[in-house]
Amino acid sequence: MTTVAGAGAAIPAGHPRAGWWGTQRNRQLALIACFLLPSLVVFVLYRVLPLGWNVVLSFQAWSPLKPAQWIGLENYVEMWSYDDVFWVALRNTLIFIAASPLAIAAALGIALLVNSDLKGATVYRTIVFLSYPLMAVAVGIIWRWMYDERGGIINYALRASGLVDRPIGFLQDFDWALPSVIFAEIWQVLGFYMIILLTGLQSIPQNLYEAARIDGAPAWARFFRITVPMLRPSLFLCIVVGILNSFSSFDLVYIMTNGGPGHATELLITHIYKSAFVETKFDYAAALTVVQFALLVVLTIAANRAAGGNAGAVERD
Amino acid sequence: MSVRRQLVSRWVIVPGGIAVVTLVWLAYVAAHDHGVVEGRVVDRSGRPVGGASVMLFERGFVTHQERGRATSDADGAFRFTDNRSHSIQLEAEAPGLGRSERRVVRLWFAAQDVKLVEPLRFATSK
Amino acid sequence: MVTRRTLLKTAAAAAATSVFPTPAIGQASKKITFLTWNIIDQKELIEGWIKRFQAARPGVEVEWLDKKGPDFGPFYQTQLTAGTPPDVINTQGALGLEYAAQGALLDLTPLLAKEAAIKSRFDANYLGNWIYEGHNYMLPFYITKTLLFYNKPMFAKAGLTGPPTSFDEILSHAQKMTSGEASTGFMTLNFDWLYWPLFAMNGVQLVTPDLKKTAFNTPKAVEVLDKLAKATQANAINKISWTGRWVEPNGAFGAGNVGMLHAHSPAYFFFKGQGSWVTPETLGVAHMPGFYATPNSHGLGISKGSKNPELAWDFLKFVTDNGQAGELAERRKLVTGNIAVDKASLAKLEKEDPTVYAVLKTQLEHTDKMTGNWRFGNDSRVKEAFWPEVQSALLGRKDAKSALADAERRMSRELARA
Amino acid sequence: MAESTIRRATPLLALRHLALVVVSFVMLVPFYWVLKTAITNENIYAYPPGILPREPHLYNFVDVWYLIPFPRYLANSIIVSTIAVIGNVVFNALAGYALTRDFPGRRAVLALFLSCMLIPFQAAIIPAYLVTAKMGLLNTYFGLAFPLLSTIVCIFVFKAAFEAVPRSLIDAARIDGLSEWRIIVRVLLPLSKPAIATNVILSFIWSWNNFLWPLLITRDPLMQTLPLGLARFLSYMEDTTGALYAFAVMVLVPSILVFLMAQKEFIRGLTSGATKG
Repeated sequence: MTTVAGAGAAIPAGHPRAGWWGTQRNRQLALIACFLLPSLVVFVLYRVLPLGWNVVLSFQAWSPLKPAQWIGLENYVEMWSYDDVFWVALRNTLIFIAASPLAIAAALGIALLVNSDLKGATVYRTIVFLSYPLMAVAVGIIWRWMYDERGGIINYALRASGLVDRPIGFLQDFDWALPSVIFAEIWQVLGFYMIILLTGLQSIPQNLYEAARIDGAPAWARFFRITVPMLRPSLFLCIVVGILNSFSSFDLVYIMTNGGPGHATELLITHIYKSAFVETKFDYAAALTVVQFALLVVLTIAANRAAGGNAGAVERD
Repeated sequence: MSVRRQLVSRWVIVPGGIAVVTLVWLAYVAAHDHGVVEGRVVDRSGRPVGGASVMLFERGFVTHQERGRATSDADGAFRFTDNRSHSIQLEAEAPGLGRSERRVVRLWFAAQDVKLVEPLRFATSK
Repeated sequence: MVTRRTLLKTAAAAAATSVFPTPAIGQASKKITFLTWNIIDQKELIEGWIKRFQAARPGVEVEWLDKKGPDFGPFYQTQLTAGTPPDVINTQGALGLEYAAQGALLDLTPLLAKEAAIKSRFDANYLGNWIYEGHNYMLPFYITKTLLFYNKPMFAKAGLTGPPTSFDEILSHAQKMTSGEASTGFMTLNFDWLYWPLFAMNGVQLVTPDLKKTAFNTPKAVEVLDKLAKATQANAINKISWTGRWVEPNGAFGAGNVGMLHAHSPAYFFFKGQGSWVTPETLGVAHMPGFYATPNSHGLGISKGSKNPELAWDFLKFVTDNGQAGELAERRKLVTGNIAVDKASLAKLEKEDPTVYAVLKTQLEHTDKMTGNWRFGNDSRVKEAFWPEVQSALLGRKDAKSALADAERRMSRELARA
Repeated sequence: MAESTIRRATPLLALRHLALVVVSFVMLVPFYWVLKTAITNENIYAYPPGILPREPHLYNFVDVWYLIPFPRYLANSIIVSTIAVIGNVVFNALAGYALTRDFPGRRAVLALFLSCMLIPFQAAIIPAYLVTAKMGLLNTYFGLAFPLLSTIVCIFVFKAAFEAVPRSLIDAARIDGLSEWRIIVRVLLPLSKPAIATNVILSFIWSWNNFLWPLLITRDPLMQTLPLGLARFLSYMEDTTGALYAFAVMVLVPSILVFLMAQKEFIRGLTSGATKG
């Protein structure tokens, strides 16, 4: 890392030492550094700095206009031993994440189907994708209404078909609320998974399949021996994004239930947001942020391991 | 990629097409947005009502505000020339006849010139 | 790559052009910013005020920003941290007190002391809603408190003669008007303590008068909560009362199959717009038993960080004086807390629109019975500690006893931390 | 052999279509409701729910156009999104390529990127604002686009696509003496059209729908982007008005358009031919 950064600094300066610059390898290193630089700048400014800010803040008592003072682990103690909402939110967040593999599996199925030269594949592809670019606020509103106990189309259909006799208050019921929210979230994000997987499928060289076909490998074998391994990077990406959705679908949850009823749909992110901007406990919210970050890092590392390390990179020769 | 390939690519054609359509539309709008609102006022039995004062309400955000008045001539015709809204309501008022129903008129663009097909009708007659 | 390069150029140009001309916020020496809370529908009115204000004061510039409730906090907090808070702010409910406690607002007490005329403009009880630790931090902009709307035809159908006069009567009335899913007896709004009159009328106190300790965990409170929960199970009180926001209960009442709605005055305009059944003959308007009501008013305050506090104060006086307040009352059909203005507009409405008159009249009666407006500096934290637990009980997830016990534990902690 | 495959193919094909039709239905029902509400004035909480739109009309779209300074917001949104898209395609391709090479600290960079993804913006609001203010980018298009100029997900999309390109191709190119730049432009990108398309689509959507950031850093009404118009439709009448949904649809259309234009790259066969080389 440091060497890269160093090289990165050396290049814009423009006077690299000829000796160092001489070797092919160093020149390549410098180039790589340049390639990484723009992205790094963005991430350092808008991701790393804020993270640092949160880390520092989590050990302080602060609110805008109040001078910050160090209070050690108080915020964390508060979280660990007094804030029962934190534990509920943690549980819900994990459930939320655990649901994403289902969505990814579904998306993979769809991707495989619409990736073939099937008639109307373009239409299906578009339809499945349609929900993703929709503004989360609109999605939240529309689903909240579809789940509605009286006017909701879902209850309407369920009762018309005689499946239930009493309407279900999906978002008012403590047991239904979280699954309902998760389903809506999957509905919106399915198109995203599909497009990522499609990109992956597209980059699998056809000749591999042809070779396998010539060897007379059946379809399922081609799927497990070629498609899945070659798709590892995309699958890994989907898993990570599934982890991300536990906070990137904040708007959806916030609109649909605002964490309620009680705290049945409280996620870490909604808890963070409310602590910071509703209860103006920025310091405490920072501690929550740090904990969520740590949690997600662990999960991502696990996913990385599962994908064979190196972000699921495929080693080929 | 050659410049020509770039030019015929959908990334040029689609935005270009949209731009063209927009321009045509804007031209049409420019030719038809003098804010003229014309119509007639009749009583219950369909006879024209002269001297009725017609109010034009303009849609605010959630309410409607009165923007102007016009008086109908002998054969009940009235004419506004200064409407600037895209969503208006019209209502006529005449001595002895009370108020007509309030007609909602929604336009395709602000200040679109429009002529009421159905005249404003009073519930009573002279 | 031609197009891409040109695009990059134009983008760069666009960025450049938009970097330079924009002045850093608050640099204009005589500029103030007016941040309102979701009143964008009065654009014309407010821009009119600003024009007049500027015309009378050459060289003065007023910038108007409007944010919707959920966006207000993030925006204002960010501006505070950056040291560029909007000079004059308009907040709803107890938020003003929290900003005051946070040290964000200017203490208006000395200014009001200097100008008795200004202070005497306002209904003392409403002005008092923004007294934090003995100091005034906000002036009324427009005011609301809860009241009881009821559906006369449904009352008649259930053989009920008039509005309920006691808590138990609310429940029995509700029960009488409830038939399965077809109709519900009672609904209330639940945000910002708006449901609190239901507890207040039973003599339940949330906290001790010094705001230091909880006082609500009593057998009576348990009983009340339990009754409400049971009534909710029986659908006499619709669940939406405890889960809905502003639109659902009002929309439901507008649909015409809810007997009673406990909501604040603006609700009238909402459900009127939704429900064709609402006429002076069919809509009943009353006080809650014991005349209890929870205010949810809009106040105007000045940020301590203001670069031009005197100008901001000047603007505050301008906005709340009879001229401007009168226009607002006229256009939004509301009461402003400005005694003279409200008197005049009510007199006018009595002839023009009897129903609105009846609704708004309640807002100025029994203002000494306002409840749910404790002068907390950490209102939203207390709310977060209290409401979810009570909500769980109301929806039958927890029994009333343990819910109140948990609420007490969490709320005591917040009170202790404050 | 040939005919046997055909005989097996037909029921299979029907099954595929069936599956896709079911999925499409689930995807379309909520969508239908957005559209239906957008072309009527029905209160969505009215009971019982009407399946078909009652007296549909398109005037809600006209209202949207005039109730917010739509053309101006649209222009702003387009400029900001264009900046973001360009930034993403260029920077992500470079970074993605760099990550396919091995260099000291590669794992560290990889870890950094991955962890950067895991920081919610809601928790970054205040520092992000302060940084942008320091750079004097408040109220500017560039400031609006900056946080989205490069996105990690898309970097990994490129990385994955580049890794799928046979090493032999790249080595061959190197032996021909192509510089790294040329290898990316001449060899890798042409083989990674789907990745480019994905970058364009996703980065466009993300910056197009971005709400919280513009809300915070634009004070000047003339610098606001489309999503900020949202609050106006949510004001007072909340979500019971058709105009809100008309607005959502109008904001949606450009994203769909971009998707439709870009998805040509997802049609099997365009890239596979080349990879045989």
